[in-house]
This record gives sequence, structure tokens and C-alpha cells, in this order.
Amino acid sequence: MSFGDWIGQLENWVFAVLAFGTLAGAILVVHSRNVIHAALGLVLTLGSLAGLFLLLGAEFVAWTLVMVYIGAVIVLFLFGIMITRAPLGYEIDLSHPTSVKVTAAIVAGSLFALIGWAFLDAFEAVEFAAVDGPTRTADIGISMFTNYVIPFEVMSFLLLAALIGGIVLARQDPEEADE
Amino acid sequence: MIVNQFLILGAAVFALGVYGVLSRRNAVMVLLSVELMLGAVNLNLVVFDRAFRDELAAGQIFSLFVIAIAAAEVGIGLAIILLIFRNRSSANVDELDLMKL
Amino acid sequence: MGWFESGWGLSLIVFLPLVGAVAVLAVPKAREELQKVVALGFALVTFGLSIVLAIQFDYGASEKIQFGTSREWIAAIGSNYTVGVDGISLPMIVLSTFITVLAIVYSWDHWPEPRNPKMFSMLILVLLTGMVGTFVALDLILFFVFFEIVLLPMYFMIGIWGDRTEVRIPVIGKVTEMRLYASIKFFLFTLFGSAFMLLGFIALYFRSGPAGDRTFDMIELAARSDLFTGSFAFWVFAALALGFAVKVPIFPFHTWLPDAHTAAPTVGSVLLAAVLLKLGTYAFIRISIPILPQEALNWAPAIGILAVIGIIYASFACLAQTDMKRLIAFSSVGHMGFVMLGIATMTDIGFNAAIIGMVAHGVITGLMFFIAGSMSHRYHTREMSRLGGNQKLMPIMGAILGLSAMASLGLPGLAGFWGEFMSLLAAFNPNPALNVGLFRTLMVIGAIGTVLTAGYLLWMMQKVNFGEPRESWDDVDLHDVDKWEMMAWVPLVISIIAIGVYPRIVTGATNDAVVELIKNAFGG
Amino acid sequence: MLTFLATNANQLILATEELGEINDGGLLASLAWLIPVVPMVAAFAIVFFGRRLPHKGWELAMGAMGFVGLYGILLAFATMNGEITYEGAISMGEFGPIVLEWGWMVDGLSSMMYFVVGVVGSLVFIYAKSYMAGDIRFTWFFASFSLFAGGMLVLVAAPNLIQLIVGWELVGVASYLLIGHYWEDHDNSSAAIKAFLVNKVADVGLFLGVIIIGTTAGTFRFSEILAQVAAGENDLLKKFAFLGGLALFIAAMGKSAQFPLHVWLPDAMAGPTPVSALMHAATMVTAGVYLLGRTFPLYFVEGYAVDVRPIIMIVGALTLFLTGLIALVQTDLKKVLAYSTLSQLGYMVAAMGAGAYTAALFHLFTHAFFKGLLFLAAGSVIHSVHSNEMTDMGGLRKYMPTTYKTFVIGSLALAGIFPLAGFWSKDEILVAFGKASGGAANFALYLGIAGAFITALYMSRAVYLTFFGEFKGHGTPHESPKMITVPLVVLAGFSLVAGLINMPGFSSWFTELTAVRFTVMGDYHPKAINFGMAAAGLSAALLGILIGYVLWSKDAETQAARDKFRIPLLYPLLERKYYIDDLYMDGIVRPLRGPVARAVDWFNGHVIDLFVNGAGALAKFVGKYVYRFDQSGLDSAIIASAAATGAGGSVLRLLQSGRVQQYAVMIFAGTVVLVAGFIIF
Repeated sequence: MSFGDWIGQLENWVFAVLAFGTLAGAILVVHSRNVIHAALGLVLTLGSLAGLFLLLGAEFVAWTLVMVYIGAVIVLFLFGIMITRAPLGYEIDLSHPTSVKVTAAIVAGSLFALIGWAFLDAFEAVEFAAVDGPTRTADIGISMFTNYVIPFEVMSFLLLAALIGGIVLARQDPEEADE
Repeated sequence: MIVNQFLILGAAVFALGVYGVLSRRNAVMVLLSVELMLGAVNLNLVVFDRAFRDELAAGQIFSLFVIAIAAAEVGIGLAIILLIFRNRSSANVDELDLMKL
Repeated sequence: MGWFESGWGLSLIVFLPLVGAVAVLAVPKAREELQKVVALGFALVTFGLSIVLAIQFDYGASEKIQFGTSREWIAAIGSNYTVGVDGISLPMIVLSTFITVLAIVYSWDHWPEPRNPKMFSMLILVLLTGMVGTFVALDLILFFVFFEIVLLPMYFMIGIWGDRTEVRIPVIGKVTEMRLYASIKFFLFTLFGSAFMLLGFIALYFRSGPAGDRTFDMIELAARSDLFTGSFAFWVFAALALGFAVKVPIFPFHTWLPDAHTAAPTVGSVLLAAVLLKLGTYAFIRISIPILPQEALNWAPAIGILAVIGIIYASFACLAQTDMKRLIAFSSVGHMGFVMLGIATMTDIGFNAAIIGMVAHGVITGLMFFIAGSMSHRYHTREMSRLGGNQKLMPIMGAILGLSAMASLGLPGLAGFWGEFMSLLAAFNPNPALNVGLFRTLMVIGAIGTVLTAGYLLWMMQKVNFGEPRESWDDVDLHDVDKWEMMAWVPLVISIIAIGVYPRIVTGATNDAVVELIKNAFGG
Repeated sequence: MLTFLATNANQLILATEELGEINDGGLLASLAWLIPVVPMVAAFAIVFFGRRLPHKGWELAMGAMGFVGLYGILLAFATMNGEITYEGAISMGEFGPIVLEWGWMVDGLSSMMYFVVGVVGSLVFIYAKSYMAGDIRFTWFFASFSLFAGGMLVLVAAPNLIQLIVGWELVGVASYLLIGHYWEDHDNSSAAIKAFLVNKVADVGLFLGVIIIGTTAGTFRFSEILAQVAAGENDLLKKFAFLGGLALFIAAMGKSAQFPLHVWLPDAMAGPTPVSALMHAATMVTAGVYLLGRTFPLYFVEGYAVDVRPIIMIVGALTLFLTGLIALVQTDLKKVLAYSTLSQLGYMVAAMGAGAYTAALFHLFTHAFFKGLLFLAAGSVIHSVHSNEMTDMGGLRKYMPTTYKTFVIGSLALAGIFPLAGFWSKDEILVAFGKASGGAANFALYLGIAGAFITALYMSRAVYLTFFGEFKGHGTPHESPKMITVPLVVLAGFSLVAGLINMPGFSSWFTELTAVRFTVMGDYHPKAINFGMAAAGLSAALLGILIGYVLWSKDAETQAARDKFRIPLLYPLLERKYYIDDLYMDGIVRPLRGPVARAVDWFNGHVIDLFVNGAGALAKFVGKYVYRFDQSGLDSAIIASAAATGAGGSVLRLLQSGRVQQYAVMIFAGTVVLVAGFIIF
């Protein structure tokens, strides 16, 4: 498939826009010197990811992502930021000095090169199988509660544990509170 | 649309997340970067699911699980950071070298 | 004048400025007047010779190499001293010598700190040798040598006479003087490109035939273009394009340009904009496309897309500028985008548009940098928010700035229009081998770019020229255009109008050459 | 270079001889190139010598304009009698297969335009001498003014599309200079920029239209393109005619200020009044209508851009109706006239869309006279009371009798009252709407009749508020000098009788004149008066005047009178001009100039340069370690090997820093190395 053909498809333009949003948000997350901006960058990334899911036809996952992440997790983050009194303006202390950054960049870059090369090698120009519409939510539900019911139960147990753990960890000791 | 454009995007976001985890000093920021990595993984799961027309929609279901785990992880993670902050009045990761002892 | 036509004339034009540089060197340092006279004298004679060249040139056969000669040079690798002129290089040679004369005239009374006219005029003359040499060279190694010669004087001009404002470099975070950062960035960026370019040249050499029959000759290589195919040609074209793209500059290799232009002394910016940027586009037309026509077609969509991105991107960047000189610098990126769009169409209309666009950009942006330099010299600031009411304080300068802004936004009847409009026209019907839909889309986006171009130039005019002058200028001595400025600018104004009204001044020389080039490269 | 120029000079003469297709006209037509050239030369001459002349350059401008006026009259009569169609061209350069030409054209349409521009222009120039006396940039004003007229004449004379672009943009830049004449005030230069940019947006349409039509037709000459159209040839052109025609119409929408690209015209009132008069009457805004007239067969011959016509009709009808409504709430006298111009342009454009070539041009012709008259009279009033606001006027009938009489004549002509000029032209347009078929034509007909009512209403409002009641300004107003009133009287004379030259059953001079073209134009001149349509239009206009009389004549307190008209919802909508300006500023211009531009600039410095500077930083960083290795590593290799055991221990100890992220680095790096190893081996 030549570049000209590729660019001629509308969904690829949509993809390009969303991919740009994803990457821009991700860069903001890892590079911003402002905590709030970083959190908002995550919103942008996840929002664009949700868009990509829609593009792929995974509607249920997309909306779950929007609700759970953008709705709940980000709020939690913002709470965390406020409570830990992270400065809301610009701050230089959020990242390590440049030398550490370069090391990190080398590691991350080589990781990317490795994965990217593996993908390119494996899939070359494979296109998506003929699409007959998005995945129905009902199918997902049926599959989840028949074939994957045990993982589902394990998952619910894990969530319970996390709930209790969170409360135990974050709860202030009565004695400390008194002081 | 070819499969690779999504996969490479996923890889890029994942690598950016790794970069963030390694280069951020503030623990909340590290946690944010972890979310990026999880998001990238989700993307790959969904892409594979759709690319190979999985009958059981396993990719999408597991991406849902990942979302659930991520939520739990954030909860616990933030709680831990809160605790550390209370004890050390700092959320910087490099000051947490207790493991050295 | 047999000697002139046999190739000596051309060599004289190339090397006379070098002789001039040595002559300036021989003048004692204290005698500044004499240094200026010698420098101007040599530049004028060179310009005169290039006019003689233009008169003697046979316009009926502009597709043929004229005044050419070839001498053995580096026998070991089969590189020869091959020079010659055809319709494509002729306008560029005249432009180079013309602008250089004006640059020296302008410098007469405007030496940037730390003065040292001796060194400065020497650098200008060396630069002229490099520029003209690049345009006449027909041997890849010779071309490369001249291409690199251009770098050094410009590096010193920016590095020594440049802007001393302290800036904080993004990413690295170090604070340093603008001139140091800009000169190093300029040098390394271009060198980075030329390294790939040289690689490409050498690769072409080794594929050009069996051992003993290899050549660096451009004409010969173009005749053997069938030999370069497949992924070899793909990578060679990529390497060459990278080298040229940095020089043009094509988005995203352009970031050296705003810094270099802003930091450079006035004359440096003028020469940089007027001539140096053309080396890249010229090389595309002269080297990449005739030698690797099939790859040129493969790469054309990418070049076209980058060119149009450059147009829109530069317009937006211009809208955000507060520094007048930086704004003009960014506008160069946009205008070169139109030139590259013309080239990317791979048609005779597009190539003609590109060449007339190059010449027009040379005179227009050259003039704008002259004015920006003179204004910052008088106001001691380039911040547009602090200027205003210039038209009232300096009416003539304001009027010339207005004219050049109008020319820059592509007003018909002035030089800038033909390059822009004809590039767009060429994009409607690109080379038959190219994707018509893509290029028509590019045409529409490029046309929208003209609106943005008009926008930022008009807003610049409003900020700088219009309104009531600020009170802070009441006690500043602001004299209108002086006689040296007048002498340097009026020829540019005249050529802007002349090319705008009568484009044959340029296309009369180029058209046959371009038509022939397209025919040889793409057949039919 | 000299020989080069000499050979070209020969080519020029040859080209003229070869290309010039002299049907008739002889010297008169072959010298018509002087018409655009003389004002252009005058413009430059004024810039260079104007200040030294006794009248500061006015005489040059006036001379050039007078010449054009006389030549225009001569040509118009000669063309009417002799049916001259002449096309001259000089080749100006080659771009591959394309030959650029400068040329000039004499046919009915261009003769009519030469006549209008020349005559109205001359009268405005006479007027401006007195009006602009004492202006700080008197000379510069007349230079720009000549450029303005000259640009319009270049446009009208253009025999090919490329020269049309040249004239088109010259008019644009001259209007930019004139609207921003008082550039000390920020608002004025902003209005100038607005005019230029809105026109530039429409020029995108012109560029694309010219490229599409010219490239597919294989020629840029009107005569050849239209010949292909008339013959029904060229399938490629047929395929692209819709797009090309639409693009050209967008261009016409810009210059002729059609909704929603009309926003620049009211702001253009920032220029001096003579500029408004010339701009609204003869030059600039007529350019769009002229373009549609010039390319008329393209829209009319089946198989080409026929489908654009409903769009043209709807846009024109919307313009004539919506902008007419805005005129009702303006308090600035010049703005009322500006919106009325928009409304009348809507009539012309819609008429072109309805296929009424003659009617549209006829309205252009009559409108030039009465709108020029109205603006000059308004200028006379403003000159006398030193204000644009109608709240500062009133009762001027007593003080300025000549101005009053001429203004009323102009208003009645504009309102379309029998037997003044406007009646005949507007009537023809309404008849054309009636004759054209399709929903768009019906839409245009209804809005056209409603527009006639609105026109009469706002013009009677303007007349009553300005000339009746009590004077509410400061000082004592007085009649203007002769140099101002004489052009008014002359134009009033034209407004009275201009309609008769195309009166059905009486004369068809105008129809015959505009039908003299290279291509045969249809004749749409009605043979007899269509009494039904005339009655509809006339009664709508009379009703408008009646209501205007009721609303505004008796009550001298104009503010209270206006309050009566403040219909809720509609009034704020009209006052904010349908929020279109706000939409453009807040929706497009400000975001582009602000956030978008800054984001691109930030991207440039922080993202692209991230790679550039990052590469530099990386190189320096690597270099530092290489150097350290060189100095301490190689030189002390032996010592190092001796201390290897001890050092190894302490180095490994360093790895155990206790810092999580260092461990993470090792984990990821280890993963990469291992996986890469597995893949490779």
C-alpha cells in the first residue's frame, strides 16, 4: 500500500488526528513541568485512545475507558495531587536532572525500537480483517460471563482487596490525628 | 487501516510511559506514567482482538480487566503515596531509598 | 570575446571575488575607506561580468550548457573542473552578484559591531565565490566544495557580528548569546545535511558504470539515469533530498533558519535569504531530478505534503512572532514552501514557477531584511509591540516596507505573485505519474495559505507602520532613509516591479531549459 | 541583457499583430490600452512629482480620469453604433505551455464599464478636490485613488483570467490603502485589513476558479473559453465547470460583498467619503457582478456550470433581504447607504443567477449613478455638520437645499419610484425572477419584492431623519461649495434619465450595447412593460415610503421614533449584524492569531528543537563519558585490572542504591537486551 493510497482513506486521517492527540498528551504527561497539565495530558491521551477504540469498533471498551478513567481515575489523581501539596504552578523538581532523563530516554527509546521492529517484522502491511460492524456489547457480556467468569470473579475479589487496602493505608491513626 | 499503525502507536505510548516512569521524580507523576503504559497495552489488546476477529472477544474483555486493575492500582498507589507523604512530607521517589537498608 | 565564451569568463566570475578578498586583505587595516572601495570595485566588476554573461547568453538555446569548460582536476577519482551555464543557473548567478553589490553598498555606512570592515567585506567576497561557484558547477565534487565554501563565511558572519542578546536555549537549558547558538546550529545543521549529500554523490559515482568509466559529471549522470533504480535510487534520493532540504529549508528541517536570520547581521540575513536558501532548491532542480527522475516521482508526494505543511505552519508561526526580523525569517519558510510545491509537481510550469519564485523571494525578502535591519538600527529594538507609527516617523522607509510586504504577500503586478500562483496552477495538473487528487488537495490548502500570509504581513504592517508613534521615540534621532540605503534598495524595488510586470525577465531564460529538462527526465 | 530586451521588443510587436483580432473600431479600439495605463501611470507620477505641482497632484489624477471618462463616452457610443469587438494582447512570458499576456478588450460590456468608471470617477474626482482640501495626505490620497480606478480599469480591460486577477488584487490593495487612509487610528487600519483579508479569502476562490477553468479549457482568454462553451465543446471543461464556476462565484461574493462575505463593506466606511462613493458606485463592488457578466455563458449554457445558478440566486436573494434589514437600524448615515449598496448588489447577483444578464448590468449601470449621488450628497452633509450620526442631523432641508433635492432624487431612484432610473432596472430584475423557473427563482422573487419595500422604508427613514424636523447638531450648517454641488446635480440628472435608455417599448440601447460580445449573448430585454410586476414592485416601494412617512416624518424626536421600531429579538439581531462579525472574530481570527499560532510556535521551539538540541546534548554527554573513559579508563587500565576485584565489589554495591527507578531502568534495559538477544540468536 503506497503512502498516497494510505493518505487517501478518511479513517487514516481520523487516525492521524487521534494519534497526534495521544502522543501529544503522552508527551505532556512525561514532560510537563506543571502537575495539572500532566494530569490533563493524561486526559487527552486517554480520550484519544477511546477515540481509537471507537475507530476500531470496540465501543464498549471505549466508553468504559471514558467513564472509569476520565470520570474516576483522573479525579482520584487530582485529589492525590492536591493532598500531597504538589505545587500547582510550574516546578522544576518534578523530574530528575537531564543526565537521568537521557538514560531514561535511551532505555525507553531502545525499548520502542525493539517492539516497533518486532511489530514491523511480524505484521508488515497486514490490514484489518473485513469489518462487519462494531463488536456488540451483548457478545462481550456473554463471553465474559461464560468463558471468562472465573477471571471475572478473581477480578472482583481483587477490587475488594484494593478497597480494603486503600482504606487501611490512607486512614489516619486515631492517635496521630489527636496530636 | 493497517494493523501496524496502531501497534506502533501503542509501542510509542508505552515507551513514553517507560520514559516517564524512569525520569519523573514526583511519585504522582510516576503513577501517571504507569497509566500511560497500561493505556498502551489496552490499545494493543483491542487491536489484536479486532485484527483477528476473535470469537470470544478475549482482547476486549482483558482490556476491561486491565482497566479495572488500573483503577485498583491507582487507588492503592495513591494511598501509599499519601502515607509516604505524611511520614516524610515529600513525594519524591529518590528520597525513598529505604530498600537500601 | 572568444576567451569569454570558452569558459574563462565563467571562471573569472567565480574566482574574481576571491582575488578581491585577497586584495582587501592586502589593504592596511587602518584604511577603511580603501577597503570598502576595493571590495565594492571587485563586486561591481563581478556583477558587470555577469551582466556581460547575460547579454552574451544565447536565449534561443537556453537548454544547452553555454560558456562551459572542463579541465582535469582530481584525476584519481575522475572528478573534473566542469563549469557551465544554462537558462536555469543564469538568473541565479545574476541574482547572486546583484545582491552582493547591494550588500556592500548598504554596508558602506552600516557596519555591525564589532566593525572590522576588512574582515567583513572579505567574507562577503568569499561568500560570493561560493554562491556563484555552486550555481556554475557541473561536477558533483566541485558542487560539493562550493556548497561547503558558502558555509564558512556565513558561520563567521553570524558568530562574530551577530546579535548579542542572551537567550535560554530550549531543551538544553543553557543561557548563551544568540549569535553563538545560532551560528553553531546553522553550521551543524547544514553540515549534517551535506554529509548525507556527499554520501549520495559517492554512491552515484560507484553505480555510474564499471571501474574506469565512473564519473561525477552531472550531465553524464543524467544521461545514465537508467542505471539508478530500485532501493539504491530510493536511498540515494533520500540522502540527497535530506542534504538539500536542510538548506531550502523544508519543514521540519527549518529550525536553524529563524535563529540564524534573527541573529545574523543585516547583510548576513539578506545574503542568507536572497541567495543561500536557493542553493537547496537549485540543487533539487539541477541534481536530484535529472539524475533520479523515477525516484523524484516516488518522493514527490512527500515533498509536496511537507512543502504545504511548511506554508501553513510558517504562517501560523509568523502570527505568533513579536520580533519583526524573526517574522520575516519564518515567512521565508512559507515562501520556500511554494517553491518546493512547484518543484514537487514535476512539471515545466511548476519548475518555472519555482525558479521565478526563488528569484522573487531573493529580491523581496532581501529588501525586507534590509529594512528590518535599518529599523532595528534606528529604534534599537525589533519588538513590534514597541514600534508603531513608523509611517509617520520615517515615511519613505514605511512606504518601501509597505511595498515589500505587498510583494511578499503575492500581490499581482509585483514579483512574488508569479511563483505563488503558478505553483498552485501547476499543482492542479501535476506530472501524469503523480496522484492528481493529492496534489489538488495541496493546491487548495496552499491557496488558503495565501490568506494567512496576507494576514500576518498586514498585521505586521499595522503594528509597525500604522498608528500614532510612541512618546518614547520623541527624543530619539530617527532619520529617514539615507543615501546608501536608497542606493541599495531602489534597485531591489525596481526589480520587484519589473519582474512582476514582465515575468519574461526570468522565464525568458528558464523556460526552454525547464521544458527540455522535464522532457529528458520524464519523457514526452 | 540589452539584446535580450531588444528581441523581446520585436516579439511584442509581432504578437500584437498576430493576436489582435480587429473586427471594427480601428485606432479607437487599438489605442484603448491607454484607458487602464493612463491612471496607473498617473498614480506613480503623483507619488513622485505630485507635491511639486500647483494642485498637489490632483490635476494629474483628474486629467487621467477625465481622459478615461471622455474615452469611455466615445467608446460606448462607437461600440453601440459599430459593434466593436476587439482584443489586443502582448505576451509577457512563458511558463511551459502557458503564455502570459497583458491585454485590453473593447466590447459592449467593457465599454459600458469604461463609461461608468470614467464618468462617475471624473465627477467624484472633481468633488474630492474640494472635499479633501486641507487633508494631511492630499497628494497620497489622489495617488491611491488613481491606483484604485486604474486597478478597476485593468480588471475591466482584462481579456484573460490572469490579468483579471491582477486588476482584482490591485483594486483590493488600493481599497486597503484608501480605507486605511487615516491610519493613525487603529480602528481604521483594522477596517482596511478586514477588507483586504475578506477579499483575500474570496480570492482563494478566484485563484482556484481561474486555475480550474484555465487549465481545463487550455487557455486563459475569455474569448476562447467562452467560444468553447458556446460551441458545447470540451468535455474536460464540462466536467470541471461546476467547481470552477462555483469558485469564481465565491470570488465574486468577496468583491461584490455577498452574504456572508459582506462584512468588510460597512467597515470600509472608515475611508473618506469620496472613496465610499467611488467604491460603491463604479469600482470594486461592481467587480464581482462584472466577473459574472463576463463569464455569463459558462453559467448559462447547458452542460457547464448551470447548477451554480440556484446557489447564486439564493445567495443574492439572502443578501438583498438580510442586509436591507440591517440598514433599518443603522444610525450612521454612511452605513445606511453601505447596507443599501449590499442590498442592491444582492439584486444584481441574484439577477445574474436568474439569467438576466442585461437586467443585472443595467441595475449596475443605474445604481452607479444614484448610489454615487447618494454618497456624495451624504458627504456634503457630513462635511457640513461634522458628524456621521443621523442623531446630529435633522432639518437640513432649509440649510442645504441643493443637497436636499439631489439626495431625495437619489433616494427615490434607489427606492424604484416611477419614472426614475432605479424603477426600470429593478423592474427588469423582478421580471427576470418571475420568468426564471425553479424554487430558487421564486425565493428570489419574493425576497426581491420584500427588498423593494425595505429599500423604500430605510431610504425614507434616512431622508426624514436627515433633512426633516429640527437640527440637532452643533453650529450652523451651510450649503457646500460649487465644486461639491455641481457633481451632485450632474449625477442627479443621470439618475433621472438613465433608466430611459433601456425602457421597454421605448429604447433598447443598453441591451444592444451589452450584447456586443465575442460570444452571442441572449437578449432578455422585455419588449413591453410587464404591468403586473411593475405594479408589485412600485406598490411595495410606495408602501415603504408611506410607512416611513408615518413612522419618522411627524416625530422630530428621532430617538423615540427609532424606539418604536425596536422589535424584540429582531432588533438586537440586526444591531449585532446577525453576529456574523463576532463569529468571524471570535470563531476564526482570534483563535488563529492567538492559541493556534502560539501552539505552532511552541511546537517549533520545543518539539522540533527538542530533537535538534537533544542531539547536541546527547553528543556532548556521550563525549564527556568517552573522554573520561579515555583519560581514566585506558590510561589506568592496568591499575583498574589490579583493583578489579575490589572495584567490582564497590561498583556492584552502587547498583544497590535502593532507588526504585534505578532498578526499573535495569529491568527495562535487561528486558530489551534479552529479548533482542532471543530474537537475533
